[in-house]
Amino acid sequence: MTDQNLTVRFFARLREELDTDSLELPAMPGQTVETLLSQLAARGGRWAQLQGDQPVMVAVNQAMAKPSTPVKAGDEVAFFPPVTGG
Amino acid sequence: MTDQNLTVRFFARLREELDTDSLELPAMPGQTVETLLSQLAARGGRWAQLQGDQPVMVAVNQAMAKPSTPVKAGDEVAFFPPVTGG
Amino acid sequence: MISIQTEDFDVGAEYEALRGSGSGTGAVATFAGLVRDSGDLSGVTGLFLEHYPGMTEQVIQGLIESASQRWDVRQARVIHRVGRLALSDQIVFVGVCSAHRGDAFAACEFIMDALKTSAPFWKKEITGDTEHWVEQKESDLDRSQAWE
Amino acid sequence: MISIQTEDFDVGAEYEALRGSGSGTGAVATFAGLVRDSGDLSGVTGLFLEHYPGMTEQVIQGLIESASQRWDVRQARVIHRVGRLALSDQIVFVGVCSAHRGDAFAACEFIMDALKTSAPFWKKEITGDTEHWVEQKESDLDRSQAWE
Repeated sequence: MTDQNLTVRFFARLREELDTDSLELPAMPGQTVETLLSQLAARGGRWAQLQGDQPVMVAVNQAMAKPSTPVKAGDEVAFFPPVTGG
Repeated sequence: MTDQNLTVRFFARLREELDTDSLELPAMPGQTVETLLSQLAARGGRWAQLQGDQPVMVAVNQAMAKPSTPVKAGDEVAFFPPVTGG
Repeated sequence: MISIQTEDFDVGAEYEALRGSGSGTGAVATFAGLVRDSGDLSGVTGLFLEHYPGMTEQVIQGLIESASQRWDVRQARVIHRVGRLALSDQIVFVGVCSAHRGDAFAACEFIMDALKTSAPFWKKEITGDTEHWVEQKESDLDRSQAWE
Repeated sequence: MISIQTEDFDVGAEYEALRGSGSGTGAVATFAGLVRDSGDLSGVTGLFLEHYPGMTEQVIQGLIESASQRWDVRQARVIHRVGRLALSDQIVFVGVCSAHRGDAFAACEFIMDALKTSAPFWKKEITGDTEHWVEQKESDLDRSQAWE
Protein backbone atom coordinates (compact mmCIF):
# COMPACT_ATOMS: atom_id res chain seq x y z
CA MET A 1 0.00 0.00 0.00
CA THR A 2 1.36 3.43 -0.93
CA ASP A 3 0.17 6.74 0.48
CA GLN A 4 -1.91 7.32 -2.66
CA ASN A 5 -3.95 4.14 -2.27
CA LEU A 6 -6.93 2.76 -0.40
CA THR A 7 -7.07 -0.83 0.76
CA VAL A 8 -10.45 -2.44 0.19
CA ARG A 9 -11.20 -5.73 1.98
CA PHE A 10 -14.02 -8.23 1.63
CA PHE A 11 -15.23 -10.82 4.11
CA ALA A 12 -17.37 -13.95 4.28
CA ARG A 13 -19.95 -14.40 1.50
CA LEU A 14 -18.75 -11.26 -0.33
CA ARG A 15 -15.14 -12.43 -0.22
CA GLU A 16 -16.16 -15.77 -1.69
CA GLU A 17 -18.55 -14.46 -4.32
CA LEU A 18 -16.17 -11.74 -5.52
CA ASP A 19 -13.27 -14.17 -5.17
CA THR A 20 -11.31 -11.29 -3.68
CA ASP A 21 -9.75 -10.82 -0.25
CA SER A 22 -8.48 -7.32 -0.83
CA LEU A 23 -7.78 -4.69 -3.45
CA GLU A 24 -5.50 -1.69 -3.64
CA LEU A 25 -7.22 1.22 -5.38
CA PRO A 26 -6.02 4.75 -6.02
CA ALA A 27 -7.73 7.22 -3.69
CA MET A 28 -9.71 9.96 -5.39
CA PRO A 29 -10.57 13.44 -4.12
CA GLY A 30 -14.02 13.72 -2.51
CA GLN A 31 -14.43 9.98 -2.32
CA THR A 32 -16.96 8.49 0.13
CA VAL A 33 -18.06 4.96 0.98
CA GLU A 34 -20.95 5.48 -1.44
CA THR A 35 -18.83 6.60 -4.40
CA LEU A 36 -16.39 3.76 -3.76
CA LEU A 37 -19.27 1.26 -3.71
CA SER A 38 -20.63 2.64 -7.04
CA GLN A 39 -17.19 2.46 -8.58
CA LEU A 40 -16.81 -1.20 -7.53
CA ALA A 41 -20.37 -2.16 -8.53
CA ALA A 42 -19.70 -0.63 -11.98
CA ARG A 43 -17.22 -3.47 -12.60
CA GLY A 44 -20.36 -5.47 -13.37
CA GLY A 45 -20.93 -9.21 -13.06
CA ARG A 46 -20.83 -10.37 -9.46
CA TRP A 47 -19.57 -6.94 -8.40
CA ALA A 48 -23.03 -5.49 -9.10
CA GLN A 49 -24.31 -7.16 -5.93
CA LEU A 50 -22.48 -4.50 -3.90
CA GLN A 51 -25.43 -2.28 -4.83
CA GLY A 52 -28.00 -5.08 -5.01
CA ASP A 53 -30.79 -6.25 -2.72
CA GLN A 54 -28.65 -7.85 -0.06
CA PRO A 55 -27.43 -5.57 2.71
CA VAL A 56 -23.72 -4.69 2.61
CA MET A 57 -22.04 -3.42 5.78
CA VAL A 58 -18.98 -1.21 5.65
CA ALA A 59 -16.16 -0.37 8.03
CA VAL A 60 -13.59 2.38 7.50
CA ASN A 61 -10.37 1.86 9.42
CA GLN A 62 -12.05 -0.95 11.37
CA ALA A 63 -14.96 1.16 12.64
CA MET A 64 -18.51 0.82 11.29
CA ALA A 65 -19.21 3.48 8.67
CA LYS A 66 -22.10 4.94 6.63
CA PRO A 67 -22.51 5.66 2.90
CA SER A 68 -21.57 9.29 3.54
CA THR A 69 -18.35 8.48 5.43
CA PRO A 70 -15.38 10.04 3.55
CA VAL A 71 -12.52 7.77 2.50
CA LYS A 72 -9.01 8.96 1.77
CA ALA A 73 -5.57 7.66 0.87
CA GLY A 74 -4.22 5.26 3.50
CA ASP A 75 -7.67 4.17 4.67
CA GLU A 76 -8.73 0.54 5.03
CA VAL A 77 -12.30 0.07 3.81
CA ALA A 78 -14.03 -3.27 4.41
CA PHE A 79 -17.27 -4.56 2.91
CA PHE A 80 -19.09 -7.52 4.44
CA PRO A 81 -22.52 -9.09 5.02
CA PRO A 82 -24.41 -8.50 8.30
CA VAL A 83 -22.47 -10.22 11.09
CA THR A 84 -23.50 -13.59 12.50
CA GLY A 85 -21.12 -14.44 15.34
CA GLY A 86 -21.78 -15.51 18.89
CA MET B 1 -45.47 -35.70 67.69
CA THR B 2 -48.84 -37.41 68.22
CA ASP B 3 -51.84 -37.11 65.97
CA GLN B 4 -53.36 -34.54 68.34
CA ASN B 5 -50.39 -32.17 68.16
CA LEU B 6 -48.95 -29.44 65.95
CA THR B 7 -45.22 -28.99 65.57
CA VAL B 8 -44.16 -25.34 65.66
CA ARG B 9 -40.64 -24.48 64.45
CA PHE B 10 -38.60 -21.28 64.62
CA PHE B 11 -35.64 -20.23 62.51
CA ALA B 12 -32.80 -17.70 62.51
CA ARG B 13 -33.31 -14.55 64.63
CA LEU B 14 -36.64 -15.84 66.01
CA ARG B 15 -35.11 -19.17 67.00
CA GLU B 16 -32.31 -17.36 68.83
CA GLU B 17 -34.46 -14.71 70.50
CA LEU B 18 -37.12 -17.20 71.66
CA ASP B 19 -34.37 -19.69 72.52
CA THR B 20 -36.60 -22.35 70.95
CA ASP B 21 -36.07 -24.62 67.94
CA SER B 22 -39.46 -26.28 68.07
CA LEU B 23 -42.55 -26.84 70.21
CA GLU B 24 -45.25 -29.47 70.30
CA LEU B 25 -48.66 -27.90 70.95
CA PRO B 26 -52.09 -29.50 71.11
CA ALA B 27 -54.09 -28.69 68.00
CA MET B 28 -57.37 -26.87 68.60
CA PRO B 29 -60.52 -26.83 66.45
CA GLY B 30 -60.81 -23.87 64.06
CA GLN B 31 -57.18 -22.93 64.55
CA THR B 32 -55.43 -20.77 61.93
CA VAL B 33 -51.94 -19.33 61.61
CA GLU B 34 -53.33 -16.13 63.14
CA THR B 35 -54.88 -17.74 66.22
CA LEU B 36 -51.70 -19.78 66.76
CA LEU B 37 -49.60 -16.63 66.55
CA SER B 38 -51.85 -14.84 69.12
CA GLN B 39 -51.66 -17.83 71.43
CA LEU B 40 -47.84 -17.82 71.27
CA ALA B 41 -47.54 -14.03 71.59
CA ALA B 42 -49.75 -14.21 74.71
CA ARG B 43 -46.91 -16.04 76.47
CA GLY B 44 -45.49 -12.55 76.91
CA GLY B 45 -41.86 -11.47 77.22
CA ARG B 46 -39.90 -12.12 74.03
CA TRP B 47 -42.82 -14.08 72.61
CA ALA B 48 -44.76 -10.83 72.21
CA GLN B 49 -42.53 -9.99 69.22
CA LEU B 50 -44.43 -12.57 67.16
CA GLN B 51 -47.10 -9.89 66.89
CA GLY B 52 -44.73 -6.93 67.06
CA ASP B 53 -43.35 -4.51 64.47
CA GLN B 54 -40.94 -6.87 62.76
CA PRO B 55 -42.38 -8.96 59.96
CA VAL B 56 -42.85 -12.66 60.73
CA MET B 57 -43.14 -15.14 57.85
CA VAL B 58 -44.98 -18.40 58.23
CA ALA B 59 -44.94 -21.74 56.45
CA VAL B 60 -47.45 -24.56 57.00
CA ASN B 61 -46.14 -27.99 56.01
CA GLN B 62 -43.15 -26.31 54.34
CA ALA B 63 -45.20 -24.08 52.04
CA MET B 64 -45.56 -20.33 52.56
CA ALA B 65 -48.84 -19.54 54.35
CA LYS B 66 -51.03 -16.56 55.31
CA PRO B 67 -52.64 -15.52 58.63
CA SER B 68 -55.90 -17.13 57.49
CA THR B 69 -54.33 -20.51 56.60
CA PRO B 70 -55.95 -23.22 58.77
CA VAL B 71 -53.70 -25.42 60.88
CA LYS B 72 -54.65 -28.87 62.16
CA ALA B 73 -53.23 -31.81 64.08
CA GLY B 74 -50.15 -33.26 62.39
CA ASP B 75 -49.19 -29.98 60.70
CA GLU B 76 -45.71 -28.47 60.84
CA VAL B 77 -45.94 -24.70 61.27
CA ALA B 78 -42.74 -22.63 60.97
CA PHE B 79 -42.19 -18.98 61.91
CA PHE B 80 -39.17 -17.07 60.63
CA PRO B 81 -37.89 -13.63 59.61
CA PRO B 82 -37.89 -12.56 55.94
CA VAL B 83 -35.38 -14.73 54.09
CA THR B 84 -31.89 -13.48 53.20
CA GLY B 85 -30.18 -16.24 51.22
CA GLY B 86 -28.37 -16.13 47.90
CA MET C 1 -30.78 -30.86 40.52
CA ILE C 2 -30.62 -29.06 43.84
CA SER C 3 -27.94 -29.34 46.51
CA ILE C 4 -27.88 -27.66 49.89
CA GLN C 5 -24.48 -28.34 51.37
CA THR C 6 -21.75 -27.10 53.69
CA GLU C 7 -19.01 -28.12 51.21
CA ASP C 8 -17.66 -25.83 48.52
CA PHE C 9 -18.52 -26.48 44.86
CA ASP C 10 -16.65 -26.49 41.54
CA VAL C 11 -18.24 -24.18 38.96
CA GLY C 12 -16.16 -25.67 36.14
CA ALA C 13 -17.43 -29.19 36.87
CA GLU C 14 -21.02 -27.95 37.18
CA TYR C 15 -20.72 -26.14 33.85
CA GLU C 16 -19.36 -29.25 32.12
CA ALA C 17 -22.26 -31.33 33.46
CA LEU C 18 -24.82 -28.78 32.19
CA ARG C 19 -23.11 -28.47 28.84
CA GLY C 20 -23.20 -32.20 28.31
CA SER C 21 -26.93 -32.42 28.83
CA GLY C 22 -28.01 -32.85 25.21
CA SER C 23 -27.33 -31.91 21.60
CA GLY C 24 -30.06 -29.25 21.54
CA THR C 25 -28.13 -27.16 24.06
CA GLY C 26 -26.89 -23.93 22.52
CA ALA C 27 -26.53 -21.76 25.59
CA VAL C 28 -25.36 -22.16 29.17
CA ALA C 29 -25.80 -19.26 31.61
CA THR C 30 -24.34 -19.48 35.10
CA PHE C 31 -24.30 -17.30 38.15
CA ALA C 32 -22.16 -17.60 41.26
CA GLY C 33 -22.55 -15.48 44.40
CA LEU C 34 -19.57 -14.86 46.68
CA VAL C 35 -19.21 -13.55 50.24
CA ARG C 36 -18.35 -9.88 49.95
CA ASP C 37 -17.10 -7.27 52.38
CA SER C 38 -19.98 -4.82 52.03
CA GLY C 39 -22.97 -6.15 53.85
CA ASP C 40 -25.10 -4.24 56.33
CA LEU C 41 -22.00 -3.44 58.36
CA SER C 42 -18.46 -2.83 57.21
CA GLY C 43 -15.61 -5.08 58.25
CA VAL C 44 -17.49 -8.32 57.66
CA THR C 45 -15.14 -11.29 58.10
CA GLY C 46 -17.58 -14.08 57.45
CA LEU C 47 -21.14 -15.36 57.31
CA PHE C 48 -23.20 -18.03 58.94
CA LEU C 49 -26.02 -19.43 56.82
CA GLU C 50 -29.03 -21.21 58.29
CA HIS C 51 -31.81 -22.88 56.29
CA TYR C 52 -35.05 -24.79 56.69
CA PRO C 53 -34.20 -28.30 55.47
CA GLY C 54 -36.87 -29.83 53.28
CA MET C 55 -38.75 -26.61 52.60
CA THR C 56 -35.66 -25.08 50.95
CA GLU C 57 -35.44 -27.87 48.37
CA GLN C 58 -39.21 -27.72 47.70
CA VAL C 59 -39.16 -23.97 47.14
CA ILE C 60 -36.19 -24.15 44.77
CA GLN C 61 -37.76 -27.08 42.89
CA GLY C 62 -40.86 -24.91 42.45
CA LEU C 63 -38.74 -22.06 41.07
CA ILE C 64 -37.09 -24.38 38.54
CA GLU C 65 -40.53 -25.61 37.47
CA SER C 66 -41.82 -22.05 37.10
CA ALA C 67 -38.77 -21.16 35.03
CA SER C 68 -39.29 -24.24 32.85
CA GLN C 69 -42.87 -23.18 32.12
CA ARG C 70 -41.79 -19.70 31.04
CA TRP C 71 -38.60 -20.49 29.14
CA ASP C 72 -36.85 -23.32 27.33
CA VAL C 73 -34.87 -24.95 30.15
CA ARG C 74 -32.99 -28.14 29.20
CA GLN C 75 -31.43 -28.51 32.63
CA ALA C 76 -31.06 -26.36 35.72
CA ARG C 77 -28.67 -26.74 38.62
CA VAL C 78 -28.82 -24.94 41.97
CA ILE C 79 -26.29 -25.26 44.76
CA HIS C 80 -26.54 -23.27 47.99
CA ARG C 81 -24.09 -23.54 50.82
CA VAL C 82 -25.03 -23.34 54.50
CA GLY C 83 -23.01 -23.08 57.71
CA ARG C 84 -19.95 -20.94 58.21
CA LEU C 85 -18.43 -19.11 55.23
CA ALA C 86 -15.43 -16.80 54.93
CA LEU C 87 -14.90 -13.69 52.82
CA SER C 88 -14.68 -14.51 49.07
CA ASP C 89 -16.19 -17.97 49.59
CA GLN C 90 -18.74 -19.18 47.06
CA ILE C 91 -22.30 -19.12 48.47
CA VAL C 92 -24.63 -19.96 45.62
CA PHE C 93 -24.55 -21.33 42.09
CA VAL C 94 -27.33 -21.28 39.51
CA GLY C 95 -26.74 -22.75 36.06
CA VAL C 96 -29.23 -23.16 33.22
CA CYS C 97 -28.79 -24.69 29.81
CA SER C 98 -31.18 -23.99 27.00
CA ALA C 99 -31.47 -24.02 23.23
CA HIS C 100 -31.37 -20.20 23.17
CA ARG C 101 -29.33 -17.61 25.01
CA GLY C 102 -32.26 -15.36 25.95
CA ASP C 103 -33.96 -18.26 27.72
CA ALA C 104 -30.78 -19.33 29.49
CA PHE C 105 -30.13 -15.79 30.80
CA ALA C 106 -33.74 -15.16 31.83
CA ALA C 107 -34.25 -18.50 33.58
CA CYS C 108 -30.92 -18.21 35.42
CA GLU C 109 -31.59 -14.66 36.61
CA PHE C 110 -35.20 -15.44 37.53
CA ILE C 111 -34.22 -18.45 39.65
CA MET C 112 -31.52 -16.43 41.39
CA ASP C 113 -33.77 -13.41 42.06
CA ALA C 114 -36.68 -15.54 43.27
CA LEU C 115 -34.41 -17.70 45.45
CA LYS C 116 -33.27 -14.56 47.30
CA THR C 117 -36.79 -13.66 48.36
CA SER C 118 -38.50 -17.02 48.69
CA ALA C 119 -36.06 -19.79 49.66
CA PRO C 120 -35.78 -20.14 53.45
CA PHE C 121 -32.15 -19.21 54.05
CA TRP C 122 -30.97 -16.69 56.62
CA LYS C 123 -27.60 -15.00 56.71
CA LYS C 124 -25.81 -13.86 59.83
CA GLU C 125 -22.87 -11.53 59.26
CA ILE C 126 -19.83 -11.94 61.45
CA THR C 127 -17.75 -8.84 62.13
CA GLY C 128 -14.85 -9.57 64.46
CA ASP C 129 -16.47 -10.69 67.75
CA THR C 130 -19.98 -9.54 66.94
CA GLU C 131 -22.61 -11.03 64.69
CA HIS C 132 -26.00 -9.94 63.45
CA TRP C 133 -28.78 -11.27 61.26
CA VAL C 134 -28.92 -9.63 57.85
CA GLU C 135 -32.14 -7.73 57.05
CA GLN C 136 -34.00 -8.45 53.83
CA LYS C 137 -33.30 -5.80 51.21
CA GLU C 138 -36.06 -3.82 49.54
CA SER C 139 -34.08 -4.02 46.29
CA ASP C 140 -34.23 -7.82 46.40
CA LEU C 141 -38.00 -7.74 46.78
CA ASP C 142 -38.23 -5.30 43.88
CA ARG C 143 -36.10 -7.49 41.64
CA SER C 144 -38.14 -10.55 42.47
CA GLN C 145 -41.48 -8.80 41.92
CA ALA C 146 -40.28 -7.50 38.55
CA TRP C 147 -40.61 -11.06 37.18
CA GLU C 148 -44.33 -11.31 38.06
CA MET D 1 -9.52 -9.36 28.34
CA ILE D 2 -10.46 -10.47 24.84
CA SER D 3 -9.28 -13.56 22.99
CA ILE D 4 -10.11 -14.57 19.43
CA GLN D 5 -8.73 -18.06 18.96
CA THR D 6 -9.09 -21.36 17.14
CA GLU D 7 -8.39 -23.34 20.35
CA ASP D 8 -11.06 -24.47 22.76
CA PHE D 9 -11.38 -22.79 26.18
CA ASP D 10 -11.95 -23.94 29.76
CA VAL D 11 -14.94 -22.23 31.37
CA GLY D 12 -13.93 -23.44 34.84
CA ALA D 13 -10.50 -21.81 34.56
CA GLU D 14 -12.01 -18.59 33.18
CA TYR D 15 -14.51 -18.48 36.05
CA GLU D 16 -11.76 -18.97 38.64
CA ALA D 17 -9.76 -16.11 37.13
CA LEU D 18 -12.79 -13.78 37.21
CA ARG D 19 -13.69 -14.80 40.74
CA GLY D 20 -10.20 -14.02 42.00
CA SER D 21 -10.28 -10.48 40.68
CA GLY D 22 -10.85 -8.64 43.97
CA SER D 23 -12.53 -8.75 47.37
CA GLY D 24 -15.39 -6.49 46.25
CA THR D 25 -16.62 -9.20 43.87
CA GLY D 26 -19.96 -10.59 44.97
CA ALA D 27 -21.29 -11.89 41.68
CA VAL D 28 -19.96 -13.68 38.62
CA ALA D 29 -22.23 -14.21 35.62
CA THR D 30 -21.06 -16.29 32.69
CA PHE D 31 -22.46 -17.30 29.35
CA ALA D 32 -21.22 -19.95 26.94
CA GLY D 33 -22.58 -20.53 23.45
CA LEU D 34 -22.33 -23.97 21.84
CA VAL D 35 -22.73 -25.24 18.28
CA ARG D 36 -26.25 -26.55 18.02
CA ASP D 37 -28.08 -28.66 15.45
CA SER D 38 -30.81 -26.17 14.65
CA GLY D 39 -29.43 -23.45 12.46
CA ASP D 40 -30.97 -22.22 9.23
CA LEU D 41 -30.95 -25.78 7.89
CA SER D 42 -31.41 -29.05 9.71
CA GLY D 43 -28.68 -31.67 9.82
CA VAL D 44 -25.87 -29.23 10.58
CA THR D 45 -22.66 -31.11 11.30
CA GLY D 46 -20.36 -28.19 11.93
CA LEU D 47 -19.56 -24.53 11.48
CA PHE D 48 -16.81 -22.45 9.97
CA LEU D 49 -16.28 -19.07 11.61
CA GLU D 50 -14.53 -16.19 9.85
CA HIS D 51 -13.68 -12.86 11.46
CA TYR D 52 -12.08 -9.47 10.71
CA PRO D 53 -8.89 -9.51 12.78
CA GLY D 54 -8.21 -6.24 14.57
CA MET D 55 -11.69 -4.80 14.11
CA THR D 56 -13.21 -7.67 16.09
CA GLU D 57 -11.09 -6.94 19.16
CA GLN D 58 -11.79 -3.18 18.88
CA VAL D 59 -15.55 -3.70 18.68
CA ILE D 60 -15.59 -6.06 21.67
CA GLN D 61 -13.37 -3.70 23.67
CA GLY D 62 -15.90 -0.96 22.95
CA LEU D 63 -18.75 -3.18 24.17
CA ILE D 64 -16.91 -3.89 27.43
CA GLU D 65 -16.33 -0.16 27.88
CA SER D 66 -20.02 0.61 27.23
CA ALA D 67 -21.02 -2.07 29.73
CA SER D 68 -18.59 -0.62 32.30
CA GLN D 69 -20.18 2.81 31.94
CA ARG D 70 -23.68 1.44 32.54
CA TRP D 71 -23.01 -1.13 35.24
CA ASP D 72 -20.50 -2.01 37.95
CA VAL D 73 -18.05 -4.24 36.05
CA ARG D 74 -14.98 -5.36 38.03
CA GLN D 75 -13.68 -7.51 35.22
CA ALA D 76 -15.00 -8.82 31.92
CA ARG D 77 -13.71 -11.68 29.79
CA VAL D 78 -14.68 -12.48 26.21
CA ILE D 79 -13.45 -15.45 24.20
CA HIS D 80 -14.66 -16.18 20.67
CA ARG D 81 -13.48 -19.08 18.59
CA VAL D 82 -12.91 -18.96 14.84
CA GLY D 83 -12.20 -21.61 12.21
CA ARG D 84 -13.83 -25.00 12.01
CA LEU D 85 -16.11 -26.14 14.83
CA ALA D 86 -18.10 -29.34 15.35
CA LEU D 87 -21.54 -29.91 16.85
CA SER D 88 -21.58 -29.23 20.63
CA ASP D 89 -18.28 -27.33 20.48
CA GLN D 90 -17.96 -24.18 22.54
CA ILE D 91 -18.09 -21.03 20.36
CA VAL D 92 -18.18 -18.06 22.69
CA PHE D 93 -17.67 -17.21 26.35
CA VAL D 94 -18.63 -14.00 28.14
CA GLY D 95 -17.94 -13.65 31.87
CA VAL D 96 -18.47 -10.60 34.07
CA CYS D 97 -17.73 -10.09 37.72
CA SER D 98 -19.31 -7.32 39.71
CA ALA D 99 -20.20 -6.27 43.25
CA HIS D 100 -23.89 -6.97 42.54
CA ARG D 101 -25.75 -9.72 40.74
CA GLY D 102 -28.03 -7.43 38.73
CA ASP D 103 -25.00 -5.68 37.24
CA ALA D 104 -23.20 -8.96 36.50
CA PHE D 105 -26.24 -10.40 34.68
CA ALA D 106 -27.02 -7.22 32.74
CA ALA D 107 -23.44 -6.56 31.63
CA CYS D 108 -22.92 -10.19 30.59
CA GLU D 109 -26.15 -10.35 28.58
CA PHE D 110 -25.58 -6.91 27.03
CA ILE D 111 -22.07 -7.82 25.84
CA MET D 112 -23.34 -11.10 24.40
CA ASP D 113 -26.34 -9.53 22.63
CA ALA D 114 -24.31 -6.64 21.24
CA LEU D 115 -21.49 -8.92 20.13
CA LYS D 116 -23.96 -10.89 18.00
CA THR D 117 -24.99 -7.85 16.00
CA SER D 118 -21.84 -5.74 15.95
CA ALA D 119 -18.68 -7.85 16.16
CA PRO D 120 -17.42 -8.85 12.68
CA PHE D 121 -17.78 -12.63 12.78
CA TRP D 122 -19.51 -14.69 10.09
CA LYS D 123 -20.75 -18.23 10.46
CA LYS D 124 -20.93 -20.76 7.69
CA GLU D 125 -23.00 -23.85 8.44
CA ILE D 126 -21.75 -27.17 7.16
CA THR D 127 -24.39 -29.80 6.37
CA GLY D 128 -22.83 -32.95 4.96
CA ASP D 129 -21.15 -31.89 1.70
CA THR D 130 -22.83 -28.51 1.41
CA GLU D 131 -22.18 -25.28 3.25
CA HIS D 132 -23.91 -21.93 3.42
CA TRP D 133 -23.43 -18.58 5.12
CA VAL D 134 -25.82 -18.02 8.00
CA GLU D 135 -28.19 -15.05 7.63
CA GLN D 136 -28.44 -12.48 10.42
CA LYS D 137 -31.52 -13.06 12.54
CA GLU D 138 -34.14 -10.37 13.07
CA SER D 139 -34.49 -11.59 16.68
CA ASP D 140 -30.80 -10.88 17.31
CA LEU D 141 -31.20 -7.32 16.04
CA ASP D 142 -34.27 -6.88 18.26
CA ARG D 143 -32.41 -8.15 21.34
CA SER D 144 -29.50 -5.87 20.67
CA GLN D 145 -31.69 -2.80 20.08
CA ALA D 146 -33.59 -3.48 23.31
CA TRP D 147 -30.48 -2.31 25.25
CA GLU D 148 -30.44 1.11 23.60
